[in-house]
Amino acid sequence: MTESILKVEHVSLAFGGVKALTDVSFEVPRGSVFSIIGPNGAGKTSMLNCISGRYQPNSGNVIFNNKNVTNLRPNDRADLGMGRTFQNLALFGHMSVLDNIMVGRHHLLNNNWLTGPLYWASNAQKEELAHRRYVEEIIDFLEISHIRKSVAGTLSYGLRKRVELARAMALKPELILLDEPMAGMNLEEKEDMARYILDLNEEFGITVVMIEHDMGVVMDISHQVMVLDFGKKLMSGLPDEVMADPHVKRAYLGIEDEEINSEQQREAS
Amino acid sequence: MNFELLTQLIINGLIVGLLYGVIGMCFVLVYKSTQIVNFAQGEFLLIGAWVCWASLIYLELPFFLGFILSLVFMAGFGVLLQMIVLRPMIGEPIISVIMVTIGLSIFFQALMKWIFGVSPQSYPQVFDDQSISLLGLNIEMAYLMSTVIALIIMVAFYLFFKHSKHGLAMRATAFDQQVSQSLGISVKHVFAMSWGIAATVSATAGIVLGMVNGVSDSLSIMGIKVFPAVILGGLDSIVGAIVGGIIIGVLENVAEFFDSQYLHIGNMYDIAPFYVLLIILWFKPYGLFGTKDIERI
Amino acid sequence: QDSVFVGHLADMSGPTAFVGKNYANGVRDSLAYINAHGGINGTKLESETIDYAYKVPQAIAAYKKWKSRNNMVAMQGWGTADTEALISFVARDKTPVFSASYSGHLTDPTGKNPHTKKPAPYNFFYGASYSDACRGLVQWAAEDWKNKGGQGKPKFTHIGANHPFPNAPKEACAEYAQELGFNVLPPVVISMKPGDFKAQCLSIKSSESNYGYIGNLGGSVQSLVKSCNTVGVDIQFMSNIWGGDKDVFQAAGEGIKDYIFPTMTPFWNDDVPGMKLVHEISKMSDSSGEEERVHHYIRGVCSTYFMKEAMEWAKENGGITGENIKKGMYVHKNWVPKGLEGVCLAANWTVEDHRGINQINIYKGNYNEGDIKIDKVSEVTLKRRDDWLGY
Amino acid sequence: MSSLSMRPCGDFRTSYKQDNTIFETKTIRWVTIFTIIALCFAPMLVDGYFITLLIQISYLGIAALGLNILVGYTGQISLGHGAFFGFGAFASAWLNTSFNIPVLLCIPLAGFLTMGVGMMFGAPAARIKGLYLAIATLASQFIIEDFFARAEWFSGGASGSMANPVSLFGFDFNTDQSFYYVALFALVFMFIWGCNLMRSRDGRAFIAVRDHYLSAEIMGVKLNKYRLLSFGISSFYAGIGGALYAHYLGYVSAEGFTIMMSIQFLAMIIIGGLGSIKGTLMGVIFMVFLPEVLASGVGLMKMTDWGNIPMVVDGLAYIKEMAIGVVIICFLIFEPEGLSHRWTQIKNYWKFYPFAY
Amino acid sequence: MSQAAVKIQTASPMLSVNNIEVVYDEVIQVLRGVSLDVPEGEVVTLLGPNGAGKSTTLKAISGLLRSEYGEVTKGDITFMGERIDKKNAEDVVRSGLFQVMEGRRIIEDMTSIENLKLGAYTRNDSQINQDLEMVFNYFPRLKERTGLAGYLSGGEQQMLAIGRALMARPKMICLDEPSMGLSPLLVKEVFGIIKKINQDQGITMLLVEQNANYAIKAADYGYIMESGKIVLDGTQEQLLNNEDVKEFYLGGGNEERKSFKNLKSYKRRKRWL
Ligand SMILES: Nc1ncnc2c1ncn2[C@@H]1O[C@H](COP(=O)(O)OP(=O)(O)OP(=O)(O)O)[C@@H](O)[C@H]1O
Ligand SMILES: Nc1ncnc2c1ncn2[C@@H]1O[C@H](COP(=O)(O)OP(=O)(O)OP(=O)(O)O)[C@@H](O)[C@H]1O
Ligand SMILES: CC(C)C[C@H](N)C(=O)O
Ligand SMILES: [Mg+2]
Ligand SMILES: [Mg+2]
Repeated sequence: MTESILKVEHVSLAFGGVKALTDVSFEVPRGSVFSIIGPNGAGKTSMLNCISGRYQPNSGNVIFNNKNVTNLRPNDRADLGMGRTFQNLALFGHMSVLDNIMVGRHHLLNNNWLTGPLYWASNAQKEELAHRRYVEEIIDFLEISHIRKSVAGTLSYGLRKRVELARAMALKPELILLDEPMAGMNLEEKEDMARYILDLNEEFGITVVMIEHDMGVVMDISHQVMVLDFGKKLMSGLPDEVMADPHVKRAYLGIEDEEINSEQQREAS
Repeated sequence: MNFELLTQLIINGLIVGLLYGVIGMCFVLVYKSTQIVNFAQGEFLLIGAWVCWASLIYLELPFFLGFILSLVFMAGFGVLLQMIVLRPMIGEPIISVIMVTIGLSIFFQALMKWIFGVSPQSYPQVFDDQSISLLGLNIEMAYLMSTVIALIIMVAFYLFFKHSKHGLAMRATAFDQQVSQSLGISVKHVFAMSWGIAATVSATAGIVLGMVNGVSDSLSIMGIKVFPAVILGGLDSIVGAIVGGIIIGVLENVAEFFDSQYLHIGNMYDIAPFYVLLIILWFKPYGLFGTKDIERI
Repeated sequence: QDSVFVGHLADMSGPTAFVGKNYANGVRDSLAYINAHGGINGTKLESETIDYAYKVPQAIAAYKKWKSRNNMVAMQGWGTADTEALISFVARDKTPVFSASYSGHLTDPTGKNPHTKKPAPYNFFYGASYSDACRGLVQWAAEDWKNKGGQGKPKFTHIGANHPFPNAPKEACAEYAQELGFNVLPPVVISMKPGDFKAQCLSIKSSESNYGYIGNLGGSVQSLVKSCNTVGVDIQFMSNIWGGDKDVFQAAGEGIKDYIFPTMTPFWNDDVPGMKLVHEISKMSDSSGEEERVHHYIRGVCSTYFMKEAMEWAKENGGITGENIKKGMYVHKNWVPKGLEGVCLAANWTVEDHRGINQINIYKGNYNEGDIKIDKVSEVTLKRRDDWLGY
Repeated sequence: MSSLSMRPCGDFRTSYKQDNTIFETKTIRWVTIFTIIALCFAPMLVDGYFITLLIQISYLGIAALGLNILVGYTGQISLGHGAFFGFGAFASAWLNTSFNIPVLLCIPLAGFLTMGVGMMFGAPAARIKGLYLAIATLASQFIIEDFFARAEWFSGGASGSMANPVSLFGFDFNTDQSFYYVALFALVFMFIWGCNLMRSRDGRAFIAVRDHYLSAEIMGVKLNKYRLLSFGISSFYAGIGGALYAHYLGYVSAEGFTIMMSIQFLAMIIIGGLGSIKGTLMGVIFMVFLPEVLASGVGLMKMTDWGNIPMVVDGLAYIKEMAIGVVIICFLIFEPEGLSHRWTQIKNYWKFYPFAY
Repeated sequence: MSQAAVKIQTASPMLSVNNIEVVYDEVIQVLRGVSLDVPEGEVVTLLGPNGAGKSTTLKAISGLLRSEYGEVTKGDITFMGERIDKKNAEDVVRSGLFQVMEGRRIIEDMTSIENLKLGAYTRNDSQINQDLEMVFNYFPRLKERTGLAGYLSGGEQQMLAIGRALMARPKMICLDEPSMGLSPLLVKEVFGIIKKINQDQGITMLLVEQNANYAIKAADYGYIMESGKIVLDGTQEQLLNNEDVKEFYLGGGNEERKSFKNLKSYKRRKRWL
């Protein structure tokens, strides 16, 4: 776990007067679960956007797999093996769940607007079916086979989150960026989600960068935690170290030093 | 270079453009509150113009009485139309609603032909002097009237959207009808209000055009003709509509100047605005004053 | 045969309804009248009028319907777009079409002229072609210039929309104008829809053109005249056949002065022998017979009556079929339908030349405080030049 | 529709291949094949008038499907489809007469030529979105229309241009009955092409771009490429439809391809259902038959007693137009998502029958 | 229809939902006979897994179903003695029942202040500016962000949505997952605010939440819903002491809290259905 898959170097980003990020640097070791926490509006999502290419940092570099990707379009980064989910659901609302996930395979498919329509004549059909098989595996893995044919837009919130995860996995990413994957879920579903994240990290070997407000989850499953506050990197380290930091406790968790006990910790979950 | 001709053309463009702006404002108003692009806008003009014409010819009212009467009629018409046809469409996909306005345009086009015939008609003389001279160019009085009206309407709109809570409500409705309802905004009232106002203002423009060019069913083409103006200014900007209108008006005339003096391509008057529109949109994808969509994930 | 079918395509609600309605009424009333008075020497004349609103696909559908369901032998048509679209169908089906589209190239049935792209053997129309009418007008203009004592070369401008119908005579007419010593200026484009044409009028004004041919009709003519009056243009307007009639004067009102337009028939109130029949015919749709009809109506009557007599000939000579009707069009010389003397001009169609009419009557119209005054100013008969056939 | 009652209640597919077919069930597939075979015999069964309408449905249907790919599937409204349709018509005639390319080859070539032009005018789509883009396409409508009237070398200018009939091995498809087969083949071919497109990679990318272009891009879809491509494909369809139209009529005139035609295409796909291939066909059939049905209604009126009163007779023309408007409005009020949506609802109902709810 | 029938009968409740069924798109049935009561001045919470129909219930109450092709096909809803199930959404709001919709749903192309002012759309008094200050007091961050609301971060938008409800000064607020996407500190604060408003201003609350811990503690009474039915209800203590609730909603029953890391996939949940 020494080699780092993602390096963020001195990234700054401002929108007009609002400084969303100021000189943030960090490294994500390959194969790890890396969490970003911080108060609302701290710039966590903006950081993810810089990594996945939605935003161009005003300065600084993003290095993915030893390649400087700072100036690449988002779709090129997907080609390189970067997948993500979104804080505000961003599924293709009118497509079936299956098609949503198939879109994730987009960059791995070769048929195009000329060969695709020739379906039986070209090898489009073969290809589609082969990838379909892979997608079915993901569907099984995430236990969403019962809604395979449902239209994504009519699903409940929690299921949509899961479909998003499936779609990101279909990209066959080496790095997956998750923006609040557990928001809006109850305990049980969070447990499921945590299990999926761990499995995809352990079994599929995908590196995970995750933003999450649920401290229980963050503490339990991440290898490293970084704290952002007002666009600046406050600290990073092992989950326990970060939790123990008095500043984090006050500004983020809202816990007064004296009243730390297990009861409180459970409450935060 | 024939500077005299050029100045005259530019003045002409300014004045005609202002009228485009007024029609454009109706588009903007409806769009701003309902997200609907009203393809029946031209027919609103037409109906207004015919109603006024009929009140002058058949009822033999004095002009200003007939004018006011038509405006009142059109306000009612707009509200009624909204109630009968557009209200059931609240919450439906915008594109379907736009299609409904196309259906309305087909319907009223035919209805007007049926009632008033297919021959163009002129208004009785309204002003003692039909035209006055402005910097060497003769301009119809009706245009001056429309200029004044346009300015008044514009200021009124501006204040309305800036400072009244109805203005806010209209914008909210346009953004998300469901949320607006959840805030207690009556989507129906907002729609009725904007269609009523749009119909009334359109009628003003229709009457002015009728006085200048005569009334005939093809007056409704104005509904399409002002599209470039509206887009140029930005679909949701009242000020933009006026500015866009003036730019298109001047552009047409300048194009005519170069065409007739040098290029001799013909038809530049009608086509040049579209070329320029494409170029401007390339650099300013939301027109000159339109608000950008929020692109955020 | 105890009955034959004639289809009638009309635009009564579409973009050319302004004149289309008048013409269509003429055709429809005539068909009804003929039927009420013995049909084609005893053969019943069935007909149907379809308002296709100037939409080509609808026109074709109507044509096919008549062809396959009614066994149509001839058709009364209307506009440029549909007539042209049907050229090859009617040639193949051998169905003569009498249209109101007067494009020059419809007059070349065999494709003799190099300009002709596709011969139109089954197309006929009553009247001078757009090109010939325009030629007649410039010929008059040349005279007029001389009479007025104009100095130097007069200037000529074609004014109209960039559409097939106004453009049809553009080149042919410009060529002849040049031949007659005109200085032909670049054409001015105004749209078919009414609008504010002050910009175009300003450029006409600055070009100091003397004669302007108007290719448009209806509302846009009226707008043009008004706009040009406002900016004060001094030009002699000459319109095409659809651009000048009582309705235009009525609509334009005060301000229309010395407006020149051609006709192919006399007017409603003219004292000519055949006008009685026209008045009778009009009672088919207006029992009082008093409604004043414009000259397009009368042209519709002529168009129908030429067809009727050709059908009569066909009945005598092998039966009323499309082919025989076409033949029937060629048998008479200086042909005027019976009962319409003085109304329809004497026509000559030949196998190789479908320019039935080569005479243009030129009128001048004025609107004076509610009075419309129309005077005949000239009568031009054009030569049948070979290079003008189908052009 | 009779097929519905035979639909199996559950989902009995066992392989991905079966799951991926165009037809949801075997029954539907057989009904479709049977319909196509039946259509092959149409010229023997119905008269020329019907054949014309069917031909009309074919060429308009192909073009409308193109528009649906652009509007319904990619979410970019176009108001210039009529002009592209016209461009295809002129292009095919022009290729045939100027270069002596056989007509059968000219039709696809015209498609590709139109595709190029469509992409040229679609280029702003890379930057412009939504209604702004719609109006930019309105500009292309007027610019192209003006071009038709002006480009003598291409369109024949005012006199229009002639188009030769389709011919194959010396046989001319110049009657309605024979041309019908060309049109039918084209229709079936283009629709299958469309179905396949939509269930393969690029079709999905179109929908992704429509539903959420930001996340589509992050999923690896090249935004601008697909925005442009959908213009290209839609114009390709328009071009093919236009070319068929040209060779059917034998003559193309600049007059027909107006903004009204573009709007009519839009009406077809909205009424049929945006983003639905079978909806497109339903919409086209609806819009082709509507005026015809109303016209025969008018014809019937005329046979009655007061059909001779001139006021009524003249009025009928307008009543017909008004009825078209009213039918469109009512239709959308009661079926705002188009015919295909009603179809899906009926299907869902049967699927859950007798346990609807 | 378990314990729902034996509810403690107070005076007539402010809001009562009686046995409603909801169908989407004419065929998809989501609610199968849901009944619940919200007494005046209390906080009632509605819990349940994803897709249970909680949001649907709230939309049925506030009349917002229609714009999603949904329909109440059976049962009735009364608010302060008046039937509201057939009422328009805007009339429901005017009668004093305000809903904060799931997923923030702010007007993105307006500024925060404009959004807040819209919250007060139905009000005609002059207190609006004071209330603005009150909201900014609760959420000082909003005051700093003067740009368009669409550019706010997720949490900031959530604050705005809650603030907007406060601006309406309704008699009752239905909150759909108010804590979603908020940082732990803010979650705490928001529930504090909810309690405070309830106590200070006497606003009745119906709270749909995933964060069961906070929700139950903030509520006087709670309902648990699964697959479109109410499966359990009870007072705060009843719920807190219910073994099932403890295990499935609060985490950890009798045993110690498990680490997320050690959960195994064979763990299958128990359902009431
Ligand atoms: N496109 C943008 N334009 C303007 N401001 C922006 C934009 N994107 C983000 N911001 C601002 O940058 C700041 C950081 O936003 P960001 O979404 O990264 O926060 P976050 O850490 O993800 O917060 P949360 O936990 O609430 O989601 C916010 O104050 C937000 O208003
Ligand atoms: N507009 C709609 N059309 C069809 N089905 C819908 C629609 N909205 C919701 N549903 C379905 O109704 C069920 C309940 O949805 P609802 O949103 O009420 O659940 P929820 O309890 O709020 O879940 P969550 O906690 O995930 O928000 C889901 O199965 C969903 O798929
Ligand atoms: C008035 C014209 C536009 C109609 C005419 N019959 C034509 O040639 O098309
Ligand atoms: Mg965020
Ligand atoms: Mg919910």
